[in-house]
Amino acid sequence: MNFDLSETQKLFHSTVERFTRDVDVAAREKIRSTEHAYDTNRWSELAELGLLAIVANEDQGGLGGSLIDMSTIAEGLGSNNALDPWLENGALPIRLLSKANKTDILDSLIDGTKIAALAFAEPNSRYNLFPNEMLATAGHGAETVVLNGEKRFVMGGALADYLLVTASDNGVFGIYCIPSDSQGLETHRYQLSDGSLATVVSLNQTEVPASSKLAITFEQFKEVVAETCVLCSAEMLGLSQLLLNDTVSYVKEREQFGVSIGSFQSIQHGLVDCFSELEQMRSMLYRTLLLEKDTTADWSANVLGAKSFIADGANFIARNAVQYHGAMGITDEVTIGHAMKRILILSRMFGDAQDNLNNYLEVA
Amino acid sequence: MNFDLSETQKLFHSTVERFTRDVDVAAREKIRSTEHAYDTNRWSELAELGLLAIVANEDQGGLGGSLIDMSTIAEGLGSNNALDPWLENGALPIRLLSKANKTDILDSLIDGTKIAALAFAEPNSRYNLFPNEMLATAGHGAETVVLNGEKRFVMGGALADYLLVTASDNGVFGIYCIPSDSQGLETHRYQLSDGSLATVVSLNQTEVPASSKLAITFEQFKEVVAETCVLCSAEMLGLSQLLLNDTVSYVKEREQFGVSIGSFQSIQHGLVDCFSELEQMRSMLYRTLLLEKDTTADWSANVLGAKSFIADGANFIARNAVQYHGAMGITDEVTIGHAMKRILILSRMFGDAQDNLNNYLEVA
Amino acid sequence: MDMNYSEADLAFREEVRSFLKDKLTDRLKTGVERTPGVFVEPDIGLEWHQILHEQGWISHRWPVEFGGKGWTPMQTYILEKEFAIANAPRPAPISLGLIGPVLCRYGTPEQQAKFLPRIRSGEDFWAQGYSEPSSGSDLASLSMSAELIDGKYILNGSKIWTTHAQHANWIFCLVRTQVSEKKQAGITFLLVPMDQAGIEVTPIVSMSGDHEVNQVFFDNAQTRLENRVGEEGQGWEIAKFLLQNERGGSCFAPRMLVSIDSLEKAANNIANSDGSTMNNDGDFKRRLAKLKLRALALEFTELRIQADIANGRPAGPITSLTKLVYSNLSQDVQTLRNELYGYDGLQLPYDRPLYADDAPQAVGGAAAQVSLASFLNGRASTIYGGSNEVQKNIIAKRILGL
Amino acid sequence: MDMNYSEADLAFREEVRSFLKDKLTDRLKTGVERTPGVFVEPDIGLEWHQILHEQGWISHRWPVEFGGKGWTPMQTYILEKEFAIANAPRPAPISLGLIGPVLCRYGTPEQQAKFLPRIRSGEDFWAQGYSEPSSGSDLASLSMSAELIDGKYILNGSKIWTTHAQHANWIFCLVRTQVSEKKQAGITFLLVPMDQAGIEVTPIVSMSGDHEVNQVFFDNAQTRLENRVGEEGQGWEIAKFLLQNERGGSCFAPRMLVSIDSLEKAANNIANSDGSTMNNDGDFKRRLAKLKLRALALEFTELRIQADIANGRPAGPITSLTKLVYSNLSQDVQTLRNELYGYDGLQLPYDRPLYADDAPQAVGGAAAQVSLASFLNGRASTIYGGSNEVQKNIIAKRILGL
Repeated sequence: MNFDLSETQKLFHSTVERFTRDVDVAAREKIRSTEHAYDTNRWSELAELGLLAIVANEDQGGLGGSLIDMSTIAEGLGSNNALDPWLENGALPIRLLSKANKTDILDSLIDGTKIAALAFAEPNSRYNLFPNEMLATAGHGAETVVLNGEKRFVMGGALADYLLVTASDNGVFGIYCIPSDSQGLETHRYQLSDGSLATVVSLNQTEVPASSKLAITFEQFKEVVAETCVLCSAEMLGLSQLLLNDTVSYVKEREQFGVSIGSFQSIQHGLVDCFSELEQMRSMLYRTLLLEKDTTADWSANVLGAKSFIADGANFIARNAVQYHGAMGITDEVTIGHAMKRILILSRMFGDAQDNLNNYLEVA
Repeated sequence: MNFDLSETQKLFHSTVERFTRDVDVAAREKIRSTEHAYDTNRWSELAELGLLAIVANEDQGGLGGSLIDMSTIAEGLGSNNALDPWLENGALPIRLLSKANKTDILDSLIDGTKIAALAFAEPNSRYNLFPNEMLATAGHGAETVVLNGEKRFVMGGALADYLLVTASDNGVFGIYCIPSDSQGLETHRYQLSDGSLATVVSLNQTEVPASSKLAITFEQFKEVVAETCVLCSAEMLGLSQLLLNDTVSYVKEREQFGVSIGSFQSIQHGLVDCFSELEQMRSMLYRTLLLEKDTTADWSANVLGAKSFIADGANFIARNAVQYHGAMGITDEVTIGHAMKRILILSRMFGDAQDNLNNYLEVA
Repeated sequence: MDMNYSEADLAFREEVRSFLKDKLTDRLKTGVERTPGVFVEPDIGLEWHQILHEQGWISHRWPVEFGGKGWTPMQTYILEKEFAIANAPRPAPISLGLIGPVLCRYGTPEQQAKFLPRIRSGEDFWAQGYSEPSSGSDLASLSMSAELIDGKYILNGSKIWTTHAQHANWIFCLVRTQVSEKKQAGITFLLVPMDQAGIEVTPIVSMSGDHEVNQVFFDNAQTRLENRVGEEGQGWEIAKFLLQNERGGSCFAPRMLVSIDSLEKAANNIANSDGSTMNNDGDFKRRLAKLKLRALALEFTELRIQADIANGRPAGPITSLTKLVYSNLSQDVQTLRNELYGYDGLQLPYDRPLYADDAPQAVGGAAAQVSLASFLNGRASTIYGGSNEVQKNIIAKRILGL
Repeated sequence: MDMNYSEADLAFREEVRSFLKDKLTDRLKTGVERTPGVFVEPDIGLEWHQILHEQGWISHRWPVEFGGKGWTPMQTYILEKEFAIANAPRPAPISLGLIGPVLCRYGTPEQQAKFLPRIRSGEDFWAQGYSEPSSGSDLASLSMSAELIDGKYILNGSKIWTTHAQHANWIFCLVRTQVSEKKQAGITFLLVPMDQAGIEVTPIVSMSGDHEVNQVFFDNAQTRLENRVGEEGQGWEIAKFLLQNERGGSCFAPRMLVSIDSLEKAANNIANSDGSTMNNDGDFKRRLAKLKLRALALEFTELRIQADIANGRPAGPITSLTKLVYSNLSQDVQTLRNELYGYDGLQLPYDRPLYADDAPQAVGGAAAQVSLASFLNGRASTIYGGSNEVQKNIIAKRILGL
């Protein structure tokens, strides 16, 4: 029984730490105000550090990292409130293409020259993962497929060279990997709470090669989603640790009525509640990482239960961190709000705490 | 707009106050250890004070009190943690018989010479009010009815001269007012959390006159239940006020670390949360008392919503009162625990907070 | 105990309703609905201000001799409730709710004659200057100085969290005119014109992207002696009056109830994961019902306070309770609303105003678009006007006697 | 990071399981299930104690030289978990968990030789004497006095909340041997025989009807000098060691998880108001699932602490966290359980034990019958062994540095 990080994991953690620590709130604002709300040089650097390669299998040119390895990276990104979309535009699409063994495109994602985004959310399906509104039908030739429909909440959509679009072909699930400049494809960009640019994607008679359909089943897709949910949990844990650390420091420094506000018992006890949540979240993450995959469905349900628990804790900590920062906590000038806003996205990605809990009920 | 009590209501309040204030924990224990866990001389006194007559209409020999009048009494009983079963063996059965205009028996209940108890709860129906297991069938003569089935949670069953038994006659609702020594009637006594004695009542081929069926519909029964829920709410409000008062006094007196524990901010803020709940509960009760009865069903649903809200608040206050009393709060020697135990009954009578909330959803 | 509307009350309610039907334009309502901030933008707020001024209702809560209406608490509550139901803009509270009542109570006849009509007409727009960077909950520790030289006060220091200072032409300031043992002493209340070289306004953007508050720097700024309210050293007394006024006689519940109802309606049209709609989701319905019960209770708490005031019993520290209950409740409503919108609730445009023609297109409707920004701004409600912690200290001490 | 069982661990688990299969009788299990108190009655507890003693496991956590087993933290956890799953009685914690370890650490060889074997055999049954009526959380303010006269300490004062003192033949007491400036100084740790004229035990009945605790009065009671543990004035150090031991290396989660699973099973057979059963009630299921997630997290928090200990990193104040998390969680589980039983959950018999032949007949089953008494006794879990408030103070100071 051992919960310590391995030497490799410590190395990844310190790599992430070095990569992210210098992006303060001002630097963040600057990057977010650029055209794509992101500096792609950072993406290249991230690739060079091996943080993308770790996601893919070794026989695919990756480093074949474990979920624990990836979780270490996600937690590290969280604990510095990194603005890099490693989770949604790195780990998630690479994991999907790796599972489908789509090596031609995978190479360009691993080396960071291309970026992909997953288009899964539909206007009238809330958190249901199965595509109902994006429809795939036979194209003019036997070798093409035509896509029609709308996707929302395409995270990093403004950055993406490729879109991985989930669609239904007469009720059969498919993911289509298509260039983001495909004909008939229209996008509307909008800002998410972490300052990144998502898109609404409309496909109107978009004809793509049949080979763009990935070799992946709905069950496999859900497994990758569950793995991503573990990474969401890890990043939320990192963010929560950051929020607690910053808040404990703040209440020690901030003076009111001639004493530090950290000397008030109500604030002390409130922060102990946060600490208690944090440690329970950490335990839940560890449990999830060490969970045996008896059946994929049971494992996924357990993962979603864990994410539900961690999401509730992270939001609890974030709201208290804002409260104890007082008016400063409401401004865009301190890290607190940015961390809270990222938690909102992570806690709702692939279902909010309530929805994830409903999934967990199947195995609870 | 005026939320003050009328002079009559103030009079009732002070009558209740005088009647109940001398029953301290020791006196309570003594009464509870008697055969029926109650001193029926108190019941006679209660009748003499008019606290039973107020429930019935004037043309039935009652005083025709309003729901506000009765609520004043219930709150007063709560605020002294009275052990008198006025609510469940006074107001509730008298209200039912009054609605059914069953004057022959009503007289003896109003003057306190007889006591009645409602047998409504069934083993496999949880909080459903409609009787499914107690069945009424035709008797030997045209003028008799035979009852078969089991009831539980007959509050004050050990005291009762009459039982008001809800039953189904081929799906038609009925309440049968039968003597508690009817043939074929067996009881098992058990102690409830407030120290009173409830019974399990089994009826085995119990033949009663057809005239024992009250002239009351299921809708009218539910209306009386809703009125009783208002009284439960009022008594819980009184109990909560008592709990808060006692706890505020206690933390002022109790010294630890050389200061009164009431000087600790965490306890102060916890008690403010209790105070906040209490005032919101009071407002909710007043709202309910002043609510127009557009339709009986809507009114009932609103009443149950209010009870749900007040029950949650009362349990919250009770648990904090115990906590802030420390180990003393766990003993049977202080009022705190007795008040908490009565709240448990009231908050669950005719449905717990969750069940009542589900009823409220119909009009929320 | 009764809560019956009198004939006069019912007639008054009709009057308010018909006024709103006539005067509250779609433009104004849209302005309110699509504003995620705590306060409406001046273009919406001032237009409505003018309409209320023409109607003679703008300063209805002031003493009658200064333009108040002398309505009963019940009438005031009826007006607020009808305005809430209609989703009318709230006129700038700093001018009408803070400095107006202060001048009615503490101003000289000259100050009253000069300023009060200009507040009513909307000609003057006021900012508040009490908090400073190092004095938040501990207001009395403020350090901005004012020195009286040749009939003018010279001001140095800064004020923070000043709402809409970028739009204001006057600011009232609590300043230190004397350094004394007891920090509450030596505080003075000054009225300061904004249009002068010694004043600089720096925006503070909130995490919602809204620019509602500012830091205001005073570098040898000036104001005339005649702009002092009360005596030197009387500032703390005036500040307490002002802050109680900020909390007193609240009417939070009606807007809360309207907001909860709108949430219920919205749920009818939002898909659930199982293909049904959210108004069929048992958990959502129970959460909503619990919020509604809290709001209904709050309404009666507010009515009880109004009834007490009407019966000559001043509200006192119980107003800390309505602030506390309201601010927690409003955050919970905003949370549920934002969660209702699912992925669409994660959009957070920084452009303002969102009702402008060139504003970003909403994803999933206008209500979804403002939802997150409203939620984020709403986190301030447990902080401003005395944080939850401060309100609890007040109640513990002044009501529970701890 | 790994949590794999070694071959040895798996073999050990088998050994524990087969031991339980052989030795844990239905009578013992029923005794546990039908006991609403925090501790089992001695007739059940001592029977199990004997069985464990024969197996050589009774004092498995003690140092090896005094009868401990020297198991790894993982093995200890395996044993506790299997015992929890099997619903085995918990041996008296005062004897084995408190005074035993104190004597191993601070006792003289003579004391160790005399008392430790009698604890292991069950011959001695100990009560704890630390709290006094006016010293609860503030233990150091204790005032019971002991004066050394002619080789004997003469004791005067009283101790309260002494668990099962009515069954004990020995009590350990923190007493004041000197009145000094610093109240922690002058406290001494004495072992006192109960069977003497100067000691009177008065029962304290809890609101559940259980008689688990007592007040013990000392009126010139005596104990020999040789029954002093450590030096005069060393009592506070020993008390701190003892209280940390009370909280350290906890294994709360397994019993919690078993309890939650039993709740889930019970729900299968309890009718809902709509004619369905409670295991189909969405709200119940979500509440239960949330409790289960909290318990699963707690299990890993406890395993993390065990792993730290195994890696030579002492647990320290983090044990305050498991106490805090556990006590809140256990109350919430008891609340849900009691609510599950509906009206049947309101019965509260005062007769004990409930597994006796002449005990009152249960309404709705044995589990329903104990449910409310368990809930009421469980309210103590956030109070004893350092209240929630005290645990939070400890964490704030020692972990967060506030």
